[in-house]
Amino acid sequence: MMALFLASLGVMLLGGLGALLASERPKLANILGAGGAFIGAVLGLPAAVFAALGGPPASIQLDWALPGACFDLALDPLSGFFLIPTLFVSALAAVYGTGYLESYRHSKRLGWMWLCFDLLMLSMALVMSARNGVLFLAAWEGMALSSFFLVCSDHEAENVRQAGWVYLVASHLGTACILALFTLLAGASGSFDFSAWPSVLHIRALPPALFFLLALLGFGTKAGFWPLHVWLPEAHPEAPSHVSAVMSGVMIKAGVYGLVRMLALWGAPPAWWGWLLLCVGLASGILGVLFALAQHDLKKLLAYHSVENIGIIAIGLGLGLVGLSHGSMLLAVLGFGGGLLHVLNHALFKSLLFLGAGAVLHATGTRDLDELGGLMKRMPWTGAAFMVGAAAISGLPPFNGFVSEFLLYCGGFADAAAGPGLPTLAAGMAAIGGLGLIGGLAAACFAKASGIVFLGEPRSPHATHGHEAPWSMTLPMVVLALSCIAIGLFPGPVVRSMAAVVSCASGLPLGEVLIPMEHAGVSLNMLAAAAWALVAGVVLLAGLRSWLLSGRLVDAGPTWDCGYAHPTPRMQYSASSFAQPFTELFSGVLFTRLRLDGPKGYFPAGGRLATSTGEVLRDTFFDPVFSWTGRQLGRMRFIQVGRVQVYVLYLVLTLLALLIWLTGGKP
Amino acid sequence: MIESHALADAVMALLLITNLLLLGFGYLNACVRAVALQGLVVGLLPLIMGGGSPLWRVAALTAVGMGIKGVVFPRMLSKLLRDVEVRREVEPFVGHGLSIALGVGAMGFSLWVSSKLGPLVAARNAWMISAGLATLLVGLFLIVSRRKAVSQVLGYIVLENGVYTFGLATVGHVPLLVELGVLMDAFVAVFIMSIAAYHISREFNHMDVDLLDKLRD
Amino acid sequence: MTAKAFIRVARWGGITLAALAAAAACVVLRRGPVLFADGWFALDALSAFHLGVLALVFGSASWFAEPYFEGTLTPSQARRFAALWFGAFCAMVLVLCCGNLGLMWVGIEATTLLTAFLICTHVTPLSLEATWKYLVVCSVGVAFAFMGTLLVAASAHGLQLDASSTLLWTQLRERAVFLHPGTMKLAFLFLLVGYGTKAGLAPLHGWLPDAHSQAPAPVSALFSGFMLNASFYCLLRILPIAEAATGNVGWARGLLVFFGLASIVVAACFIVFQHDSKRLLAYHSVEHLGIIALAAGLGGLGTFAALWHTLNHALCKALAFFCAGRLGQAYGSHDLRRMAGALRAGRLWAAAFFASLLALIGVAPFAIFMSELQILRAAAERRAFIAMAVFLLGVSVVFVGALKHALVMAWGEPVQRPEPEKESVGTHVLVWGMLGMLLVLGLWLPTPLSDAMRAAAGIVEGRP
Amino acid sequence: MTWAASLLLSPLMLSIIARTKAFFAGRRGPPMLQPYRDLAKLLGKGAVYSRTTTWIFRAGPLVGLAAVLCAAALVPMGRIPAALSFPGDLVVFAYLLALARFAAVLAALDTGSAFEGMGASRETFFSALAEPALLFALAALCRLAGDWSLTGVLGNISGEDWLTHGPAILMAAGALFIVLLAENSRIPVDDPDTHLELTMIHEVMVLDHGGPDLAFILYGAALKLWTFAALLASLFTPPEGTALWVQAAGFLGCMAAASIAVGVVESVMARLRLSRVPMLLAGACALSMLALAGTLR
Repeated sequence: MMALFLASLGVMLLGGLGALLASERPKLANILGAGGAFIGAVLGLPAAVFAALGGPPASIQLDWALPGACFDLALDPLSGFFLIPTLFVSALAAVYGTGYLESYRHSKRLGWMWLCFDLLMLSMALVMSARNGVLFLAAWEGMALSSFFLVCSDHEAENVRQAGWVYLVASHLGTACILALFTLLAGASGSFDFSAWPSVLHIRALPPALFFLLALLGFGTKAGFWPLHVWLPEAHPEAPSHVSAVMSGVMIKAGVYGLVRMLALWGAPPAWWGWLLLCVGLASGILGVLFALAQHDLKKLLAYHSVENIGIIAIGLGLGLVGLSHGSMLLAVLGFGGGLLHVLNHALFKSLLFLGAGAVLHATGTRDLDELGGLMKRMPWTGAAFMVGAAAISGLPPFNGFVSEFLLYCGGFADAAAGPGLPTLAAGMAAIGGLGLIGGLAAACFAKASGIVFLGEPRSPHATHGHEAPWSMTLPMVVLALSCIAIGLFPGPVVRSMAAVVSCASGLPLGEVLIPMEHAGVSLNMLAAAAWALVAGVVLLAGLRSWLLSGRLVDAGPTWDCGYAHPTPRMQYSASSFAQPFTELFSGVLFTRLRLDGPKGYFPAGGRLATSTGEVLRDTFFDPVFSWTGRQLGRMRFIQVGRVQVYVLYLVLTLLALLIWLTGGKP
Repeated sequence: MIESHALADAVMALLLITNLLLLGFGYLNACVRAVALQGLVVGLLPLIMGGGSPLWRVAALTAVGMGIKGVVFPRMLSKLLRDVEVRREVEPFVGHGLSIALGVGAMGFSLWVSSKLGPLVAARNAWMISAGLATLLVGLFLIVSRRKAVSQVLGYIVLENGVYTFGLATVGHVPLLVELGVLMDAFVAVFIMSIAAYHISREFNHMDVDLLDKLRD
Repeated sequence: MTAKAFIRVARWGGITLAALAAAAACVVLRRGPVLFADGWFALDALSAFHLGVLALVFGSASWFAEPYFEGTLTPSQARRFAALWFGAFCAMVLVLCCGNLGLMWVGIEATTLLTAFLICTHVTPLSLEATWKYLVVCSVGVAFAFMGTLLVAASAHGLQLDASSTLLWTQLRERAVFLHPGTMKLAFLFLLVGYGTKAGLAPLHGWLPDAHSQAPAPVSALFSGFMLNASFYCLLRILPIAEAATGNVGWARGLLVFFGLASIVVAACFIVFQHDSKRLLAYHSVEHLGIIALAAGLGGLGTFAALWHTLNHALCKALAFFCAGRLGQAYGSHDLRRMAGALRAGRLWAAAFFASLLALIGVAPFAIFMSELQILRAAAERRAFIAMAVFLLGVSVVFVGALKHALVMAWGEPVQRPEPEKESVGTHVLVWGMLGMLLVLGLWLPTPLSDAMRAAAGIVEGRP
Repeated sequence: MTWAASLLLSPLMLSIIARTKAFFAGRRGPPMLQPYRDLAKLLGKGAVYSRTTTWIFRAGPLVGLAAVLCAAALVPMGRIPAALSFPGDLVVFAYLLALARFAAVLAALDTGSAFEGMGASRETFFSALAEPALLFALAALCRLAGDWSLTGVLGNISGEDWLTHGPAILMAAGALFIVLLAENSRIPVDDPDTHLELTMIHEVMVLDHGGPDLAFILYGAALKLWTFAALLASLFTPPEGTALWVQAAGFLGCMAAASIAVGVVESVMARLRLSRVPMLLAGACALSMLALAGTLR
């Protein structure tokens, strides 16, 4: 099994290098690059699925010349589970990329972009299977670097460069925390291997809280938890769509994987870890969806939604940790189960939505919601897939998003019903309230996004001549949509197969995990029954209606416009008007700026209204902090005065200072 | 040799006097002459110290030292001053009066320091260590407080003399090769500095080093 | 002989000399230390390793000198350059292979004097100013180093060593425990300030940015690549003696750590504002020397990481200066904003410059990230948590500042169209070879190299 | 059996409400079977679809009604268990109604008219705020009943529970009543019989539907009203000892009382300003949280 996995890594590498060498001939570069990625994924998937289902962990150790390093890969259920979406989504994105990168045909950058894409896939696979600190860090930074070059692929635009800079700086600062964490652990335990680290946690020198905070900061930056998410809405929209699909759908999961791996290594956590993760999850969820609601750029909206879904995953993990620390097995298992399943679900529907947004961008050339509309008639397949994705991300029943949120709700309600314990109840209630609000807002946000982009009349010439994307772009989207529906209609088998992963992530023995799983299994089967009943109901009603209308007049006419003489498409509800009630109620958080130049004079020429919501956290916190440190650093510039005498004076003063320090030591 | 102890103290006094003269003088060629005098004085030191090594070695050393510091440096510097019709006054940042006071302060400080250097101080050369330190400090002060390139070169020469005397006092018998190496280095350093100073004066037609501050942040 | 002939002599002479030095280093590393003239001149693992690094830097700088000086020098300037170029090499070799501390001081003084006029090969007001500053500050610094050497000899007073072997390094190291601790501490302070000035450690680094930004590219490559490390090599020589003399309590190491951290912080402050490519690289040198000092100060695994970082930094900095030099010539100014959009025009040097800048600020697959990782591990093992925190902070600030400039240079809006460049195949091989070495060193450390470094670290640690 | 009853009797509630309003206005009010006649008339009509709409517009009513049908199957009649009940079905109930709402909103946006967009935006806004209140109220009842399925929760609220946690249950009921008013677009939140498109919320979303589609939507709305009223009425049903028919009669009586209560509220109160409605929903959320706190003792 491990040989298969290594073969897949090799194929990815060769594919990328081949594409680079063939960058003169775009067609060949496409085939080599996408082929390498696809075949690599196809080779790797069986190994990942086999490991995720709890097969015997395959591992391989090769010695590596670097000090403290060893090429140590292993596929246990946790790694296998995270590898499944990584390989599946990357393969589909590669197929999508061949169609999407048409506009780069004549530029020399095509080969380079495929090399970076395949390296990104390779480093993600390595991150999720590495068992040695140095290998993990090398792959982690490789992932950051290759995605940086992909984000900056069309670097003519200034905002793309700015996004690239913000992205690499944020990921590097995150890596600095992970670097500190790994070296502290290696320093205390004497080796970089993960297996040596659990024993180290309880040495007196360093409080375990420091390790957890470093892990949370480091991996949280990559995952995009709320206070550390500032780079995400900057970087993801600027990348080519198939890359932002892989980044949003799968790459931020590497952060979640890192955090879960560390928690699994460290065993039973103190209570406050769970609570901190829960609060971070709630903050990310609610604020993520609020900011998503206020955006006008389709891909920026989806990026903010990644923050929200990462919040839901964090809520799941938080619940799991609280359950673990308070010994309530049901809450722990359902928390971890829901969180991890949402990792898979989010990877599927978020990449579907980003690919859809890419198709829209490819067809109309713009991402601004207020210039789109009526694309369902022009892009039926993309529209249908986007609708499925939108319903899934809002967590509506027949789709996969609902299944993972259902597990989290079950955790909360089951604990409320059963447990006398106050802390677990408080955590459960916070999760339920948070998820309820997030679910409602997400539904509103995606009603807006999908409604305004695909339904109604085209609001601008861009939208009028939108055309359906080529098959290479629509096929991956349809496959992703079908997989969302499949998980929604067959939740039972999917959740039961996750028992091995949950036991590996939470550290509980498999036996203890199976009992709550069975408990949830019953509900899930009934849920599947309800989902099938729903589908059957729709089909029946459709038959009833067509039977009723068979004999009668079915006519087409203009939309009822309450007698207004000449409605134009611009009069339709736009993105900012749809979100206006939300941005007004939550103006304390969003600080939406309204620019209104109303009609003036007796014969007004015309007015304009525009609302824009910046990234509040960045404007109020990160920018001021960065410029303040810049000013403080500036104060040091007086040292370099430029005159020789002053430099010699520095020499003498340093010597005197050292002498005084020396004599100060002994009188 | 005559009672070396008294002679050594006399030489030390002469050394300190030249330091003060240097701080006080207003004209560059006067300074050059003072440095020449100091070079001669320092050149004599190995003769006085004697030490264990054979006479021929000490004699050779004094001859070379005096030759370079007493004769070669001054002639080179004065030729440099003649070639460059630069204003001859020394316009120091710090007034002459204050610099002399500082010179005296330096001597006091070096006396205090040498008393603290317990193990190094053999009874005989306590005086020499403090004189060496004082010359060192005066040399540094000259470099830091003078505006002209030539006065900085002079400061460097005084610094070298200070270090040399300090070395003789504390160690006594440094291997010959090292001794010669040091002398040769000092000579080459001054030689190159004067060439650089010549280039600067030709390029900028002024010798004020403190105006050379365009390279800054 | 025309200018071109002199430069060609400098090039091929330099390369042969570098090859000789490399051969000598390999011989010593394989067959153990070599002593002649009873200890006055010795080549052991530490000096052999540094000799290898010198060979690498000097060879590549000499190869690069010819395309760089193509038709910009008058015959007299070319002659002077060639002479001083070989002089500097000999002085550095002298420093590396002499066992006597006094002679080592003479070697360092010689490097200062010989390289002074290399800075103003192109005589301009700014280069003269840089030369003068370099001369004065370094001479004063090295004078202090001489004071330190004398004090070391003084501290050996009690051992009744005969005249010729008072300053022999081998003798001093064996009898280090008997040296007088008080004097030895004073000596170490003077030596630290003296050689620290030449190595460009923090408060003493005034001359470094001016000298490096005005010197022609091969010269500043040699400066940053090896000359700073040469004076740091002297500190590494004295460290075991000082440690043994002061009773191995880590007194000397603590000082090195302090100066290392100071350099990183000061360099970080200046890198954020630097728009001149060469001054940016100069401040990077201050930062990386600070990192090497920090690593050496930490000891244990740290010394090994310090030597590895020396090699990585020398390679990367030399390449970076070549690129900065050529880009400066192509764009007519060293201002990064003027060179905006260089990568977009698909230039070899711009790509190499962007890659070397990324490597310098510690991006992963390159070797510098790996050696910084080892340094952090050494700090963790020694429980120097504050040092770790300051180090990470400094390196992050440098990352943020330098990346902003690098991005502007690579993909900014082109301000000026440079004339097309035509590079010989050899230069391509040189550039991609050095980048390849940086990448390979990051991922795979060949065993002979790591054994050499382990042996050299052993010497600094005081093990025979 | 409960499912069949809800399918049959839900339009009856609309007529009870209409009758109560007529009584307050001094009118006789429409006959009790008027809603059934309307549905029959609509089912008999043809359909006119706007040219700008796509298959989403046609699928809207279908998905809406199907979702509400499934949700109704989950709701018990007092102590009489529901057709389909399993642990966690209260979450499925809430999200099925969310699916119905999502379908209606998309259908409204598909017509491309400004009024329907406005209705859709307000609908999503109010329901997003109402959802936490519903979930917290159900959680409070869960805590009391010790079971986490709708049948279990609503069936196990015993008399003894009323004695010990009376105020908590009342608060939960109050919160549920406000959520009922908000979700079914009753007076304080939205006016079902208004003719001014600018003020409508739910009605304006269905402006463009006609014929069988409109029938499905109206029937779905009635069924939805029944499910919410059932949640409320199940709290006040007679104790478990009594016979089945007494239980059924008691439940139907409570349902009638609930309808009358809605009618009374609609006759007595005027609509709240749109910016006031979030305060009302926040109040409902606070009520349900207090209920939850009440159950902790």
